[in-house]
Amino acid sequence: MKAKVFVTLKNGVFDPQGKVVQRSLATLGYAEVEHARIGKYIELDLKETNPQQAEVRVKEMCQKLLANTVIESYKIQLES
Amino acid sequence: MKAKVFVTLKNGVFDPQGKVVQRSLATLGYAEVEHARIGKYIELDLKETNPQQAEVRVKEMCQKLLANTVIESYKIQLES
Amino acid sequence: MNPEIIKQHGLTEKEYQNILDIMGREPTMVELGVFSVMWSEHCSYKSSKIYLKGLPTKGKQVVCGPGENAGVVDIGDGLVVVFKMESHNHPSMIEPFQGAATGVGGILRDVFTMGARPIALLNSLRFGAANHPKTNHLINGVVAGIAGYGNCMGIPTVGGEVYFEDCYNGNILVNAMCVGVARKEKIFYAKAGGIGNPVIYVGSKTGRDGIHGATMASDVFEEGSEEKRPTVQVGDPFTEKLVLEACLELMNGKDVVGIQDMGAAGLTCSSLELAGKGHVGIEMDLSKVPLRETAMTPYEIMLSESQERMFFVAKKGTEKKILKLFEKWDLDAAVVGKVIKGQNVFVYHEGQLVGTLPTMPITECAPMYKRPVKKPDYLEKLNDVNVGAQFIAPENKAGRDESRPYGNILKKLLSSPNIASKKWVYRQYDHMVGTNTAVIPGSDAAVMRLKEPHTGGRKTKKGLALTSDCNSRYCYLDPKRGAMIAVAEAARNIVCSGGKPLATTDCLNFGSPENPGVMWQFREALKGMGEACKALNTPIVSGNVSFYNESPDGAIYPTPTIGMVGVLDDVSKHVTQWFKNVGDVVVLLGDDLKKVKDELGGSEYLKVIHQKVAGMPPKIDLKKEKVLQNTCLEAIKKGLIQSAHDCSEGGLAVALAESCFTGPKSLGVAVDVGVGPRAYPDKGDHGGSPLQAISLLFSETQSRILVSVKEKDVEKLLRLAKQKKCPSVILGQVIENDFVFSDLISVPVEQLKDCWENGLERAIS
Amino acid sequence: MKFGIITFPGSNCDWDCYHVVTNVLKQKAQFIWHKEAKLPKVDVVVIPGGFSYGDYLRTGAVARFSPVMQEVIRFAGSGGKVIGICNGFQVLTESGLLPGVLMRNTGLKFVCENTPLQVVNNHSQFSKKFDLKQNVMILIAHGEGNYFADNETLKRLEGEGQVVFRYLKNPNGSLNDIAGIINDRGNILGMMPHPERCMESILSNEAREDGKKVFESLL
Ligand SMILES: Nc1ncnc2c1ncn2[C@@H]1O[C@H](COP(=O)(O)OP(=O)(O)O)[C@@H](O)[C@H]1O
Ligand SMILES: [Mg+2]
Repeated sequence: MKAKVFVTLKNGVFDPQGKVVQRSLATLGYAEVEHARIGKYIELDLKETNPQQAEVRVKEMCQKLLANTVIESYKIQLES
Repeated sequence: MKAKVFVTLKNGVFDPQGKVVQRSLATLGYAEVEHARIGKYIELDLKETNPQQAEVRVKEMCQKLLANTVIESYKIQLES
Repeated sequence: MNPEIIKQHGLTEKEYQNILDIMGREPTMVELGVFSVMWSEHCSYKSSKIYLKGLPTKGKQVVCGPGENAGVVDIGDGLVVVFKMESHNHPSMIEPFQGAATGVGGILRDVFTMGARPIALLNSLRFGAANHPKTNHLINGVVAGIAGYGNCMGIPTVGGEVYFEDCYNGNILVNAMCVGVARKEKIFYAKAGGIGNPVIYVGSKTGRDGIHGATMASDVFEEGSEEKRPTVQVGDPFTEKLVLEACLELMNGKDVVGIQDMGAAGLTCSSLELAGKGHVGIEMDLSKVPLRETAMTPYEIMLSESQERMFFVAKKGTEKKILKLFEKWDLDAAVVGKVIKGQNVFVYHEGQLVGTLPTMPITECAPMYKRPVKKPDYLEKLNDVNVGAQFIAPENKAGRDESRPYGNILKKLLSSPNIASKKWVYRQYDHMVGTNTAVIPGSDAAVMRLKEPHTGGRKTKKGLALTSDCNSRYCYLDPKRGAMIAVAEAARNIVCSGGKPLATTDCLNFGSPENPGVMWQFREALKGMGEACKALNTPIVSGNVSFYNESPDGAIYPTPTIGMVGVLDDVSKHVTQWFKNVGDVVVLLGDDLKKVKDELGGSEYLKVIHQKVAGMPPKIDLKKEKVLQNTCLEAIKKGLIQSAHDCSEGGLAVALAESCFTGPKSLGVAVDVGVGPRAYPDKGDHGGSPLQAISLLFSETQSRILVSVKEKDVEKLLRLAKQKKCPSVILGQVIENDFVFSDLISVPVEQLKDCWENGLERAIS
Repeated sequence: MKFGIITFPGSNCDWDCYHVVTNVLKQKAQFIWHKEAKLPKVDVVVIPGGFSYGDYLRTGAVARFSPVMQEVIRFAGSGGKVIGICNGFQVLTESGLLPGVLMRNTGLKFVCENTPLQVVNNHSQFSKKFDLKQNVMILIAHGEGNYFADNETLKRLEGEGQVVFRYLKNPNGSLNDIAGIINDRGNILGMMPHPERCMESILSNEAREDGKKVFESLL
């Protein structure tokens, strides 16, 4: 199965890249974008077939490696 | 409304980051991860309320700025 | 073989006939692919070879000239310097970040393949007009790509150049140069040998990146493939760093027979090269090659240009030990074949022979063309312009009403992105990693010390001076003279830092060789380059040709970029370009200003102030140049010189200004060229005509170096110059705060510095 | 005194540190390969700059799991002295030996230049040779040196005097201009600027040796 992991900066952590993107979009004429936040999108192909099991494991991976929980939070989506 | 943009490397484009992440997960004991791919996850807050309209505009933004279409492809999800 | 496929492989009918003759039968797809890349312009140099043959490549200092991965030059103390420059123009135009990054990766491999440890990188960049809509994106991507790769590798990027010119709007140039150091007896060549010896692959796994004619390849072999495969390669500097360390560790021992990196044309080129140079055959099994993707065909495996891979022949029996070494570095490696008798490379895949490649005919019988040559029409029109009379005199009627026109012109020139500080660029490069950089970017040439970890343990006091130069506007107006000037300027930059010019590498960027005008430019430029390298005893030891630099708007200016390496006997005696102490005397070497030359053709002044590219570039006399360089170098050796800076774009005024503010602390200068008979024989306004004033300030007259000396040393310097028959003149003195040039200019240095420091960023944003 | 210098795959200032320890300070030094499961006997562990594991995913994130890091954590736990420079600082925060995290520079670009710093704590083991409030010039070279910590942590760092170096012209967006910190026990230093590059007057045009005192404080 496949796990999709979204890692984003926590609220309150300044996101300079997001700010630059928002500004560049504005200069390009996309004034409707009020806010942009940039995070990571990680796709994992797993041998695991049991979703519960996979969820537990991927969560561990996020805690340990994929996200730095001082500044980042993460979401996991599983697909088979 | 909100647009979520997923930017990933196109098929066949080498992803050195993904390779390192997969290897390092394996050393950490997550041998079930056969493949990891790293992309970008962008959240945009839009003033726009019409989803069709938003879709068109965000697509343009991806083409012009958010994705590097030479090597990356993107997906858009809209939420209100 | 269907003619469409032959055409898609970029082969002419005649070339295909030639293949049939060589093979005595129809080639297989794999064989056709191999011929096609090996006979491409890029790999075979088919249009340039006849001219390259005439270049001066020999000298006492040369250990290995062109033909290997990089040139090798002796610097004494048992050490050699190994260097080369290469282009990555087209990939960088398509994907600036990855294109530039992989360009750096490629040139690094060229150097460490020879057993040398890379110690410095340089890059020579050409973009379109600063305000062209694409420029900002391109320069941001290219610079970040170079930084991303070099910084991660831990090789400092210590020099280079950046120019903006309309002719590059649709075709930028990204030339990267790498300099390495090795013990003289530890140089490795791309030469296989020893029947039965194993052939080993190491580095990244092979994927479908950058396959020549990739579209076609996938059409033929991959029915129903979903999205069109991008041919862009992604760089992985991390893996390259491991490959570098592992290979140098391996080459420190005695197990490697011959080694070749996989660059253009990947496995094809490296296997043929190794076999060809060693006059042996190779048998290899593609099924053993580490692959990144599934279902790759032999055609794809042979032609893939995946980055960060090396290919070598080792001594029989060392396989296990070698594979273990690579395992330590977490690298993929495999024995993929062996050296055999004969002169063929046999390619197997899953038990089947899929290609028989005769090395000699492919490498030695590659086509060689003497393409038609014709002097382009634009030249007469532009060269005949009398720049002074036509543009400057009339314009300056208005200028004369302005109270201080020359100060404002100077400010405009200093703000021009071609002259302004390149700090915005090199601040993104780690230029100090390795802690060898004695002179960081921002002076005429970078200077590197050579400490033991980088010399294989050998002690030396010597240092290297490195630079790259080319004014392509001069080359456009006169390719021969322009190329000569590029060489002379490079050597002069080295001399200004206290180095003795040693040897040259080049990167020849031109339009399409099928255009007789371009071929003429090429021929002329090579003449000039050759003559200058000969005169200055800086033989060409490596280089690269990049043709087809064109866009729908036409060809780029001919751009023969020169990379040069010089040696300092004692690195602690290096010199920088900025003034050091108030009270020092400023002297011009190479010119006594008795007769001010109107040499404004092709100048930055003409372009920035009058938006014109016309006239003839400044004259260059290689004998005078040599005298100047000898004089300056000797003065430096005698310890007379506090600072030395060559006069290039923007002329004397710009060189003076740069000497004021490019150092850690700004100083001023007061020049008094004795307004009157010497500078302005006919005394008009300002003691001379505007044309004379402008020529004095901004002419790009060659063979001049601006130096500052302690007051007590002035006489010694002038005497030395006289003895060497090098013209010279005292210009004035270093002061605090102000830039004063006779009665023509008087401005606070801070104002000039502001223009210069921010000019580039202002221009591109 | 003996320095142990850790080499991760992708470290690239390991040799530079080795050079200054042995040739400038005339002390002993030894490289320690990241796969080592045991630290040799050393007085100070140096985690040098570079791009461990390519800095892929996040700087320092992968290196922290190298076998040798477990040993470094143990060594530090028993009071051993540890210096992390640049990438080494990033590894230290990722492994929890120092608080906070180093984010991407707010300018989004790699920056390499001489940078003025102020020494704001001169009683640590790593800074006692400096004068308090002394201004020094040390080279930075990083793309991710923007120090971040939550409010509480920041307050604690400031309150306990754990900030050792502050930028005088903030080059990267670091909170409170933080360029280098120590842990609460005072035996671990992390700093983004490279003292090892500023110890020999022949380098870099400016003839400064301001970085020397970081190492000399330890001797
Ligand atoms: N792309 C670059 N990368 C690194 N350094 C650069 C680059 N471009 C310019 N520089 C540095 O900026 C300084 C000024 O460059 P340039 O004006 O071309 O010098 P010169 O006219 O003496 O050849 C030199 O020290 C040069 O090495
Ligand atoms: Mg110069």
